[in-house]
Amino acid sequence: MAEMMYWEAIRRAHDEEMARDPLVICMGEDIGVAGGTYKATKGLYEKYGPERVIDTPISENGYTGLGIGASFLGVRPIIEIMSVNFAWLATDQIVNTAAKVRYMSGGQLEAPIVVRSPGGTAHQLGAQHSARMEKVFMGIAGLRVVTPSNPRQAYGLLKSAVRCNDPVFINEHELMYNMKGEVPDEEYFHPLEGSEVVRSGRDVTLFGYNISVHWALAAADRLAREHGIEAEVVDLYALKPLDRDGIRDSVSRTHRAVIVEEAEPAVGVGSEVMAIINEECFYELDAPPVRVSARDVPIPYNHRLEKAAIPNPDEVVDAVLRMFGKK
Amino acid sequence: MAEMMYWEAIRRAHDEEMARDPLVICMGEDIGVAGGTYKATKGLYEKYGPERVIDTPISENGYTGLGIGASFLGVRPIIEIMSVNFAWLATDQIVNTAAKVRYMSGGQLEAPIVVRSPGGTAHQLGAQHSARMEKVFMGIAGLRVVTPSNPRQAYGLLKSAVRCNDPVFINEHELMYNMKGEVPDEEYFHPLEGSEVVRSGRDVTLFGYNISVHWALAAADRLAREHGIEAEVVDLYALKPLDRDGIRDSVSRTHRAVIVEEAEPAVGVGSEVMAIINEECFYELDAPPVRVSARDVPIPYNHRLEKAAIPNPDEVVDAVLRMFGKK
Amino acid sequence: MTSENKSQLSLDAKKRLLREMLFARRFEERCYEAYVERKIGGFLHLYPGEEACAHGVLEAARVGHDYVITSYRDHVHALKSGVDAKAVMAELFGKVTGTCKGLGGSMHIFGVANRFMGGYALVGGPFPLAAGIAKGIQMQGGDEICICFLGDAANNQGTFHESLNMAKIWNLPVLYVCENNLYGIGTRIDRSTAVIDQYKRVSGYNIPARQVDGQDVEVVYEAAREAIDHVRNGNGPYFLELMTYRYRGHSMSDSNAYRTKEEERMWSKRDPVIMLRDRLIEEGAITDDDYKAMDTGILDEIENEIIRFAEESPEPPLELLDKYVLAENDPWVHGGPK
Amino acid sequence: MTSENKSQLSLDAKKRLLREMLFARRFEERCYEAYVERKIGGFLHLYPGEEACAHGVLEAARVGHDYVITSYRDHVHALKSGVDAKAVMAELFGKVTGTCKGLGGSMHIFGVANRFMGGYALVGGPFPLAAGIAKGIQMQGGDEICICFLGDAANNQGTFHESLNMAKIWNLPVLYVCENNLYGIGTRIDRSTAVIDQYKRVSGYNIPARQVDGQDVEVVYEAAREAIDHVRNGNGPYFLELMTYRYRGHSMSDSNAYRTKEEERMWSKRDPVIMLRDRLIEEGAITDDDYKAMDTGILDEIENEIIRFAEESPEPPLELLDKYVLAENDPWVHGGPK
Ligand SMILES: Cc1ncc(C[n+]2csc(CCOP(=O)(O)OP(=O)(O)O)c2C)c(N)n1
Ligand SMILES: Cc1ncc(C[n+]2csc(CCOP(=O)(O)OP(=O)(O)O)c2C)c(N)n1
Ligand SMILES: [Mg+2]
Ligand SMILES: [Mg+2]
Repeated sequence: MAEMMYWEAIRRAHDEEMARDPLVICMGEDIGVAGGTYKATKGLYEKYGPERVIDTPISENGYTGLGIGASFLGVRPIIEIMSVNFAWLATDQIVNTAAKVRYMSGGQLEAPIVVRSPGGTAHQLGAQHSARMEKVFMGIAGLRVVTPSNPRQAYGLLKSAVRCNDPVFINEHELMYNMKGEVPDEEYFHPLEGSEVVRSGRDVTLFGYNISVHWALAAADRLAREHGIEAEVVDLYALKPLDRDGIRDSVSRTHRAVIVEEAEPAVGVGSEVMAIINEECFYELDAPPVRVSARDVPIPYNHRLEKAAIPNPDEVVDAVLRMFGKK
Repeated sequence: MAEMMYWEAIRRAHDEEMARDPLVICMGEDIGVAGGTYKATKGLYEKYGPERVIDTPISENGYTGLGIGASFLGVRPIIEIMSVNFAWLATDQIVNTAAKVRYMSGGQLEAPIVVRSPGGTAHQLGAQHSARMEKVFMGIAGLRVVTPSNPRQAYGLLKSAVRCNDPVFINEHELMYNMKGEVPDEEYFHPLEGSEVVRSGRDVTLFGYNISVHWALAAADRLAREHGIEAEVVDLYALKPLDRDGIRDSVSRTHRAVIVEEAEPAVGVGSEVMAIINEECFYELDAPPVRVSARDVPIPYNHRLEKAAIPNPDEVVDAVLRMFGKK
Repeated sequence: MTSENKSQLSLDAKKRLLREMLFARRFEERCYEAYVERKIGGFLHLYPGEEACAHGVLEAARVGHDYVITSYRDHVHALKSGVDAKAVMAELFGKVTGTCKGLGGSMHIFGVANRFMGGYALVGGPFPLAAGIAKGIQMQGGDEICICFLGDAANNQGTFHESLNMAKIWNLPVLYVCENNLYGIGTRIDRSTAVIDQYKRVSGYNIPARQVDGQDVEVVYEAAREAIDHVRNGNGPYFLELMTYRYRGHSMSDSNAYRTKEEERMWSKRDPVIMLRDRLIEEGAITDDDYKAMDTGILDEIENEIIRFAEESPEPPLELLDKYVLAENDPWVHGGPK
Repeated sequence: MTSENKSQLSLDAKKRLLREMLFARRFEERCYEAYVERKIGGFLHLYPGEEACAHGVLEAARVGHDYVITSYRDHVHALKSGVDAKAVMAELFGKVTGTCKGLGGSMHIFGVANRFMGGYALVGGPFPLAAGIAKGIQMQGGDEICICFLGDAANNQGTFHESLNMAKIWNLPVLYVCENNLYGIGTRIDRSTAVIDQYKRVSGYNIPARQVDGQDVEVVYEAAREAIDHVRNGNGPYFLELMTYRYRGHSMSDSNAYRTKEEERMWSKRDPVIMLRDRLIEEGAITDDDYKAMDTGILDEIENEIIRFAEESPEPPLELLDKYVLAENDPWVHGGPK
């Protein structure tokens, strides 16, 4: 098991899939000659050539639609959208075409595309470069949404997404591309549904996904060390569909739940997980579930305000302490 | 108090606001010479001319952005998007510009636009013309979302939205334009926040908005008549921000809640209302809140399947009966 | 006007085309009636007046081999692509025997076995999809091309610009055919569009383009042959503009009030079906009686085979509601085949 | 090349322009350093090499009267529009004294009091906004115009097409200025764009357009004067393409590896600041010592006034976090004023 960075893991998945199947291509702005803003396609242009590693014009809806059209003929496009904020421009093709074409054609066509894009707050990128969109795509029937929290998932989810016949949106994070972690040496396919218990605990479940898994883990450590509270941390790497069984199982064990999410709260991952808890295991609850979310604001540029706009492990700890009447 | 149709109420609001303020304009596809697909701007072209009642090219992102730019200079554009499914094309300008410009300019600019658009399932319009988007815009900091359930609200919400300095998305419904209802003869401004108790009851609260208010009311009638259950019906005409106080008050009275929504459930109005109930009045609950939503599918063309895809009053009745252990 | 050397179409081909176009006309008229009878729901966009466009272009193409994609006004393109008329009508009736099992409807006819890649309801949507299909062709080295039909008003959508640019820089085998019927719903082209001749707009992409009469199927055929040759021979995209007119409203709810009687009269004199009929009669290839018999035969076929099939077909079962949302039993969802 | 009759700019104006352009150059270079020192965060896009574009165009405009809008590469456009350099630097430092109180950052400089309507981070975003500002002007009957700066690669966004079309059909007073620096990040224009001369793409909208040297501020000034006259006189939109080059990477993280040394060398010979300096020296209007003194003065001002101001300014208070999301105390939220 080798350590590699998140971006290297994504790059490896690209490389393996492209080596295997000449119909796997990747496309996006500056992914070819330049190797990608976050290096996810580094060296692939040289290896696979401009027909398969495609530097696109700045035309998000256009090239996403082009990828979808190509996928009708068996091509497997991995589409990088440089920042998820630009993906709003491509929602028309993702939602109106990719998510609906199998259904409205009565099963004749399908759009097995992968759209990868980083979302979230990085280092002071400002309001138009710091938003997240996973909650938007999660709400759409016909799409899958996954979001890797570590290099192993980043590798394995992309591998599975390329092979899967559904359109898959992969939510990455600017701040995670340089994160290191172990990735199996052999080929590995991460499931596109489910969740992972990344820390066991009996007192409360902390749900996180993508970067917030790490905030939850940090909070769990502090809770154990400083307060004797054993938190279970569940990594919701699949957001659409969400893992109802996994959510129920964990909450049925711990009887308490906190959901940690980087986005503003309204109609988000937090609210959906709370709805699922209510539907699946309401009577198991010893306390109302709580969400720890970003403030309901566009993201400010100033570093102090930016930090204050999004959650952090301390806020998670506080939420748990309040839940236990300790604060 | 005169009876008028939903479309007439919207038209009246346009007319009054345009007569008052020469900077109020309206724009959209076929709204001028043709008077609008649903007649919401009928006769206004003749009255106010082509500079203020603007037939746009089919360029949703373009003309929405144009409206936003004009609003920077004090113009008050009412932008009609013929079907909300086309609004995906305009999300870039609505979300990336309108919702964020006041914030990122430190309060120097604002985008007081109104975007009106019908969403939802009408008579077999198929997958690409039947979706809803209120849950998408509800998730965005910096936007307001309202949704009229009757002609009075349709009139009064548009009046207030035009005057308000925030960007407001108004979610209408194809099937409601011909609905009749009383509208005050005098000028009337409906608040952009809050909710309305449209039927009082002590046993359970049915939350609805836009068309689902009517399903909830029909269900409440049957519940009272056939089962002796008195349901309160709360009309959530404001979706962003949602009325936390109103939700808490009603649930604190009835101790049970069902949310009725036409869209697919994931990260929707239902999940957000459930999250708010959990946060505001968890301990008041006598049973887990329940959502009655559309199936998690694109909308099919066939009329029977189309009906089966979305909720109806009977499903609401059944949900309540199950909640009371009567089914 | 005599038709000599008008096109390389044989007399037989022209006679067949006359029948196909008349069939398309009658098919659409029958849809109109079925809509009034509430057998068909949703939005219904009909093609009368524009038959020479789809027929002229696709006659020059290799149907079943080349890929075809279009907007919501899609029945006739499907028919000419070889999709079974019974299945199209059954789809309009929402029946399980329809092209899309009743899930699609009028705006979403698909016939992928015939390489008819579908009708799409969002204006501008097919532009990039067509470029993508062409990319798929290019990668697999075939000599197919992709033909994308689109309206004049659709060209104001940003995807027009984005797609033509990409088609050119990547030299994709795609033919864009603009059916310029002068209106987008009720808005006349000069009120929505800065440059009215659509083929001129394409100069911004360095794509060869041409405008021809869209009412004369032979003219369309010849122009399309040239265009298709260009594309098939690896020279990249081409843009063909056909000047045409729809005889009915945009969709069923449209009264056509925005058009002058004079304009309508002028265009009705250039009815593509009648023009071809008269030419064939003039050439002595058919008689007026032949034509009438042809028409009777068509009406009979539509009524007794097509409509009956649609009527008698069953509704889709309720289980279909959840099918086709996500792939069934896709092993990769669970970590790959075990 | 002698400069006689090159432009109608007076000697004084040219001397002032030299100072402004040199100031802009030094300002941006100092930003670079501050970024390396981690005083500035986020993405930082600098303007060295392109100074003649903003300065030539806005010299011909009526700053403070005409509206200006641009993309993320926006500092210099703000400065030339009259926005206080201290406030711009303070914004970059994220301070409450910044143009946007520290909420915006480098990509979002706004100076609405000076009618500088902002920098926007999404490529293609300003196109329709500019048309809308022009619509607002037109409705209010003023003689202002809106000037929209945009990059060459931005022109592949669908909003380009949609906005130019609308600007033309509604005859809007908007001047689009394309700063064609040949690259969108690391992608050279010929790899992304079917027609490389951007002014030619505009023929699809029937908008007058012209391409000129963007390195010679006098040439830019004259071309802009013509363009602005055209727009201000009610003739509708105009498109001006300026051929230019950025001397630094696209943003701070960019190594520029995709450009040849030769190309860089060629363009460095056409440095807009140096060209103007040399011309003024040649004309005897200034001496080399004058220039050096000017430079020293600028560096001093930047260091001791601007940077110091930014350094010493306070951070925004935490209460600002929730401000400016929705309108404050808007009575219409609650049914109107009571
Ligand atoms: C994105 C989008 N915007 C608007 C519409 C509504 N609409 C349907 S057809 C149409 C007019 C299209 O005209 P044109 O492209 O000329 O095609 P025609 O109907 O004349 O064949 C409009 C505005 C739509 N379906 N999709
Ligand atoms: C919608 C969108 N897509 C992509 C980007 C990423 N991006 C930022 S600048 C840029 C290149 C723009 O090049 P150009 O328009 O030529 O302007 P220049 O930077 O050369 O001045 C890209 C792709 C973005 N900011 N917004
Ligand atoms: Mg048309
Ligand atoms: Mg550039």
